[in-house]
Amino acid sequence: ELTIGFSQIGAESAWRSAETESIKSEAEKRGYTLKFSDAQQKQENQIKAIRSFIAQGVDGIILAPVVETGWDRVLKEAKAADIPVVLVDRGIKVKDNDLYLSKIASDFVFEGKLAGAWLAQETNGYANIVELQGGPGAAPAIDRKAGFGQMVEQFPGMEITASQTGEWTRTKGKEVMEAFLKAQGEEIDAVYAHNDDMALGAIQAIKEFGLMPGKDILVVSIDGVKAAFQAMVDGELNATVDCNPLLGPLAFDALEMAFNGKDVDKWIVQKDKINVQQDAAEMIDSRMF
Amino acid sequence: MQSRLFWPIFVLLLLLAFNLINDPSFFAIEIKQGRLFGSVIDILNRAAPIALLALGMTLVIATGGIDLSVGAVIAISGAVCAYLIQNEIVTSTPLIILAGIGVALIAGLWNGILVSILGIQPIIATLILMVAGRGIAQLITGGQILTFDHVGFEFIGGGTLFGIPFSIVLVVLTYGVTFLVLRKTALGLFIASIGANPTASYFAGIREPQIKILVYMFSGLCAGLAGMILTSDIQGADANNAGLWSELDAILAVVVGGTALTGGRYYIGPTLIGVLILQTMTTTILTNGLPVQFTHIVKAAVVILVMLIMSPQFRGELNRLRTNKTKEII
Amino acid sequence: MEPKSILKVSQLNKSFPGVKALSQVQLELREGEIMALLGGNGAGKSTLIKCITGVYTSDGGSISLSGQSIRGLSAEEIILKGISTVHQEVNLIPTLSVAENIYLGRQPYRFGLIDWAKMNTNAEELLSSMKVFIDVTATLNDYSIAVQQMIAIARGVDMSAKVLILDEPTASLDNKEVEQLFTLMRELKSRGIGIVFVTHFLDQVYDVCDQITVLRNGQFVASSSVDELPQIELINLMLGKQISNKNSSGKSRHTTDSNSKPFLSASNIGRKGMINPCDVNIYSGQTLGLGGLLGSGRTELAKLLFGIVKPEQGTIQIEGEVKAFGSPHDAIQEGLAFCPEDRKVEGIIGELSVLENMVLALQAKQGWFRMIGPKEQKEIGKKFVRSLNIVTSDINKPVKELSGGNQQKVILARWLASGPSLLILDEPTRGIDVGAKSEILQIIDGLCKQGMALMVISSELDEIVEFSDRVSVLKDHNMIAELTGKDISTQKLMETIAHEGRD
Amino acid sequence: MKTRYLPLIATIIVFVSLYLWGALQFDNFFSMRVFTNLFTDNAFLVITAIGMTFVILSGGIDLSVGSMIACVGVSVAVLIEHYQFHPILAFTIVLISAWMFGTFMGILIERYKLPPFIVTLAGMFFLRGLSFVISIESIPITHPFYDEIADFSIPVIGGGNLTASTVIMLIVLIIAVFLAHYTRFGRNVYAVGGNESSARLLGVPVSRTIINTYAFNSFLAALSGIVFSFYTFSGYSLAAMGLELDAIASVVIGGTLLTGGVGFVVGTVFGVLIQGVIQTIISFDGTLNSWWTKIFIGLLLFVFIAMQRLISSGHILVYFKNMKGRVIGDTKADTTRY
Ligand SMILES: Nc1ncnc2c1ncn2[C@@H]1O[C@H](COP(=O)(O)OP(=O)(O)OP(=O)(O)O)[C@@H](O)[C@H]1O
Ligand SMILES: Nc1ncnc2c1ncn2[C@@H]1O[C@H](COP(=O)(O)OP(=O)(O)OP(=O)(O)O)[C@@H](O)[C@H]1O
Ligand SMILES: [Mg+2]
Ligand SMILES: [Mg+2]
Repeated sequence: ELTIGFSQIGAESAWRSAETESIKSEAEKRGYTLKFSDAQQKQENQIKAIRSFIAQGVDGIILAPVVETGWDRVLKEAKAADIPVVLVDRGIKVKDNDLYLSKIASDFVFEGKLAGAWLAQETNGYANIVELQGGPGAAPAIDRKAGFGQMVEQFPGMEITASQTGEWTRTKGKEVMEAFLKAQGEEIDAVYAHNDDMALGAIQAIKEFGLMPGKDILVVSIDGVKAAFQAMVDGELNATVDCNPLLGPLAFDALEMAFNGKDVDKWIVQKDKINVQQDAAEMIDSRMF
Repeated sequence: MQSRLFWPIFVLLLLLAFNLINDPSFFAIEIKQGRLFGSVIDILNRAAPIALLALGMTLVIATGGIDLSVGAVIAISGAVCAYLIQNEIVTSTPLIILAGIGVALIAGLWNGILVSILGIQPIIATLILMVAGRGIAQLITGGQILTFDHVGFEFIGGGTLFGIPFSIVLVVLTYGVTFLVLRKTALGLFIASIGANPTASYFAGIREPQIKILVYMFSGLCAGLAGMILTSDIQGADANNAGLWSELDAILAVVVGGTALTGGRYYIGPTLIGVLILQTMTTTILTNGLPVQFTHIVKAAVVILVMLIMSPQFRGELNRLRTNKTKEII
Repeated sequence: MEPKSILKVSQLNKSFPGVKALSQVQLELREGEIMALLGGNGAGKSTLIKCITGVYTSDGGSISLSGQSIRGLSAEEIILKGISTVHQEVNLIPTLSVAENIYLGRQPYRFGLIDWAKMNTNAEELLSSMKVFIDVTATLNDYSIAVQQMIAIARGVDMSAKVLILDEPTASLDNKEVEQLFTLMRELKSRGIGIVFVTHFLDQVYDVCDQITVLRNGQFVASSSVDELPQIELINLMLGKQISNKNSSGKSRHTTDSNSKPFLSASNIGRKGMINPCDVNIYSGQTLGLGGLLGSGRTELAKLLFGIVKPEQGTIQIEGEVKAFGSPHDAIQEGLAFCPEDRKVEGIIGELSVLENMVLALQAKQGWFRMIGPKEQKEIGKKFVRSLNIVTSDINKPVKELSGGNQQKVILARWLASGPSLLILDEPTRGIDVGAKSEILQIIDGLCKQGMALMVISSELDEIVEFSDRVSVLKDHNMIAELTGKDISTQKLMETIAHEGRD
Repeated sequence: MKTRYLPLIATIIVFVSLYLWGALQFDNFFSMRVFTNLFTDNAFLVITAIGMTFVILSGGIDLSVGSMIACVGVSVAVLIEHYQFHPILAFTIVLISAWMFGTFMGILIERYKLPPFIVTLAGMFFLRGLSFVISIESIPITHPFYDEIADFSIPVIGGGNLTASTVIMLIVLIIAVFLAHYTRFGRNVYAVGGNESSARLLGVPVSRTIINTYAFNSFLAALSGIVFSFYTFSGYSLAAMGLELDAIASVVIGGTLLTGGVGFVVGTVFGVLIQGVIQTIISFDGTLNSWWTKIFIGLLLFVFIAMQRLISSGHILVYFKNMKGRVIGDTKADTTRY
């Protein structure tokens, strides 16, 4: 029986809990022993976990890296011990790309672009947009901002009038949106949130302000969790970009290919698409998370 | 007493004045949908959870302790309420609230026992629950954000009483009752006494363990209330993020209000002002569209400036500089 | 040739908010001279000393050392100039070892590192030259306030280069230690060092001092040589009034008849390392004195009775019923009160107001729920401020701003206010001036007459003799004798302590 | 044996028994490799916790160390990668800046009597913000000097090795022990923490001591940041979030009193190691999900602190415990008050 080590960032969101669940259940389904380690958002804990996986002699490692840099050394140790490493949900920057087997992840920049493109189409390229950013410094936040920004730049009529961090949470999302509404009021045409939770918070703030989210102010976000679909069914959220956390099957496929000596793609890209209100009702039941 | 409140209020007014210059409609309050509406109301509303935390924290700090677990207790009480509602275990609002308060009190009791009976240093004793508490909350929610619809419970964070958001009413009530209890019983005296000199208080016959347990339970209670406001406000319990790092904000508010972390004398009114200063600052930063990268730096600068203005030593030096200058001119 | 003046203070002023602590004070100290600085509680002695030593900055006037102005220098710089001070409240570091406390800031170095061995032996030698034999590597906190006092003196003496200032060093020392200190002072004097000495024991003034400076209400009253100022006149100068000299002329001692029941009766009570098993009986309306030398275990015995420390063996009965005190709170409920010797650590709650400090024990006795009303509080405050003659500008100011003697009175008031059936006093008159002392003794005596039981621990044998109906003598943690009736005299007490219990 | 060594000894006993328990539970746990990894993985925490020990001994606290580590990491990475500074030069620059930053915080605390908690909390916000401003994205460090450092290792019998980080940590530890116990500065720190106003009366240069303590701590935090960058080969503005609490916890678990004046540098090292072992045990176990991980860490922390209290005080319930320490004969009470 083979043992796989999985170093997860934490459990800061429902999205991540779904990812963890997916990998755990896949391991069970395929008959692997899974060593799970929660890093409580700290890279140093992930490095420690990988070291201890190596010391325990696992057969493969799945890593959801908290940050892109700083993995060279510990991955060298893994390589020296002949343990394949699969990255899930984000990439890393290493000098030697052979240090890991494969990366299974979405393209965050692309997600931002999708959201931007949809909004441009919906508003005919004219909109005052407020942006709710993810936690400052987090890779998805940086990329989703960048991707969205690239799109918006191409439309002179579109402008991001305010951009603040909502720290990925509903509470903060609501508070920041309240402040935006106080400052700009009805001049706001659209909200772009880096994740669904903040969008849901913003929706509440808009309602309390006396406007109709989804109509007076368009709301677009990323992740595609079930609650977001519910909000679309209710007509309060306009669109959400998929970012699928159920990476377990792909990750184990990659590991098994490596065990069998087959070549694996360096980046197994998750195909993300944007979901809009019209389709929400029929899709909602198929959402797993 | 007067001078205690003077500088914090001065600083608060300064911040408000800045906002007024920036946005002349800052103090405008209108009635929308039977509810008071305006920036000032928003600030009060947003400040409510921290105001509650800071109240409990003030008393804990007065006894010479500290409570790092309040953020986790917020998560636990919110999770318990949301769990009960979502699974339709309990449907009556008072019972849900009682459950939320109950777990918060148990959490406080645990802290109190660790500190006063086992004699563990408060920062570590409450660190234990700070770490484990969030795990317990996640255990309850299963790592999900538990959302719910419950008209009664949503009133806590979203309802209004005579047009005033209920959370503000709750804060006023809690502060009022606490103030009365501290005034009309000897509890206030005992708390300050324990914090100022535990040995002498013990010799004078004050039962330190009981008082300390009571105070930590009160802090738990406040955190529980705050947790219910936050949960009810977003109609969902987010075990991982609810109240994250809010213990630091609460402590900050207490100290800005002039209560020393070494224990002893404490000031409830100034603590409330401290909370308002912090929330006004946060809201100001948000409304003025400061780039995300700079928010931390601005916050740091404002905090230090505020504290410097309140420091008698600093004002003394400024005065001396000024008088020297005028002398030179003459 | 007239000896050179070294320390000269003139026209010194110092105000605290609401109090003018010093106005136009002057003082002149010459080489090889011992100057007594005298005055009632709150006269400004400690404040003057703190102004000289740079702890406070004075508002005006001049202070000079050997002709050089030292006003405005920091405490640290003044020490380097050669003035060393032993402050009224022991100001050492409770968490450091005894040796370190003595050598803090001037530790001996060897190869660039602190030479601990040398420091410890030096400290041991220094202390044993003062007849104090303790483990210098133990933490200061481990020793009683009296021992700490001796350690502070040792440091001060060892550091004094030009001037040594002693603020009530003898307050909790007994005769032996006081003699020891005087020997040291005379030796320093012969080396040409000037000494300022504050005390409330006027006999001591006439023992060692050459000059006297008297303060009253923050003002300079007189300066004179000892020979020219008889004691009665001195007291008048200090207090600004005559005091009636009705001393221990005739306290009638109660004798216990064998069938009356004691209020408190402890049998075979003891705890290893603190006090060996012994019996204590205290009767209502009577006073039990505890005699013994420093470290004989008197304070420990009191702490056992009061529930601060749990006895390992023996029982305590209150009016015939067996009680076990888990904490002072339990003891207070039974009508006990204990005025501790360590004022700073165990007594005052510095940040709280004078009034709050006074009502604390009574309030604790009543429980937190039944609060003593503001009116009642004020009455208690007024009553004791008057009867104990507490000098304070405002009853609501923090008690730490009071002078040492007045703080002591506040703690005494705290326990008297609690209306005890048994009052245990450990060094009750520590730092209290001559005027107030006799008044306090009278109040306590009055309470005894009303049926209160009293236990007194004091390093002043006179005080014990004057108070007590019976005296138990402790030595080396054993109870060695009980004196009653005519046996109670200073003479007999000293003999007992010196000779008995050598087995 | 003195009462004041009891907490330290208790900490060591707890650490050893914890380690042995882990060894009994898991294969491969009792190996030199796991043991030396404990040092490699925690070197940066040990270094900054040592600085924190001094601050806490002086009666203060410093919440800015985590942000300092992040800020140093980002600064070093930018200096080396974007401005082509030699690492040594970059290190010198950040260490000096950190010293100045600590001095500044010390001045605010000592001269203007601002509470340390607030000043250093502001320091924490400021440094985190500064890291964001310098670079919000993580920057890999590719300078060959870092490779040399990575390759440096002293093999230890049994398959472990001492890395550069471990060696730096050991040097810091030795210096700190001497500083704390064999210099006037160190003793002044204890004195100030024991009782600040008495220390002033005894002629201790209180201001200088406090300011230097904060400066020294910031310096060590910066050094810790450098060691952290050896660990991750990068600078990242979100690194070491909440690390200040780990450091404070280590200090306190190591037997130092938060009220100041009592404690040992060596105790802190064991405080860090105890937390390190708890983590190692959890990752060896590998079955706990995210929330049980948190609960388990909390529980273990509780068990070990309770054990430590038990050993160092001689009895469990302080409630029934008596009074502050009096050393007479052979009975010894706890030196802490209640
Ligand atoms: N820090 C302070 N703040 C305010 N008032 C003070 C302070 N220190 C002393 N005082 C006041 O100054 C006056 C003189 O006090 P001081 O301590 O000098 O008296 P003292 O002569 O030493 O008396 P004692 O014999 O009781 O020690 C008192 O009225 C006291 O209340
Ligand atoms: N002169 C001394 N030499 C050695 N040890 C001493 C000396 N004085 C006190 N000690 C130690 O300190 C301990 C505490 O003594 P403490 O002074 O509290 O006893 P005491 O009888 O209450 O004396 P007092 O109340 O007069 O100060 C003693 O048990 C003893 O071990
Ligand atoms: Mg005095
Ligand atoms: Mg005694």
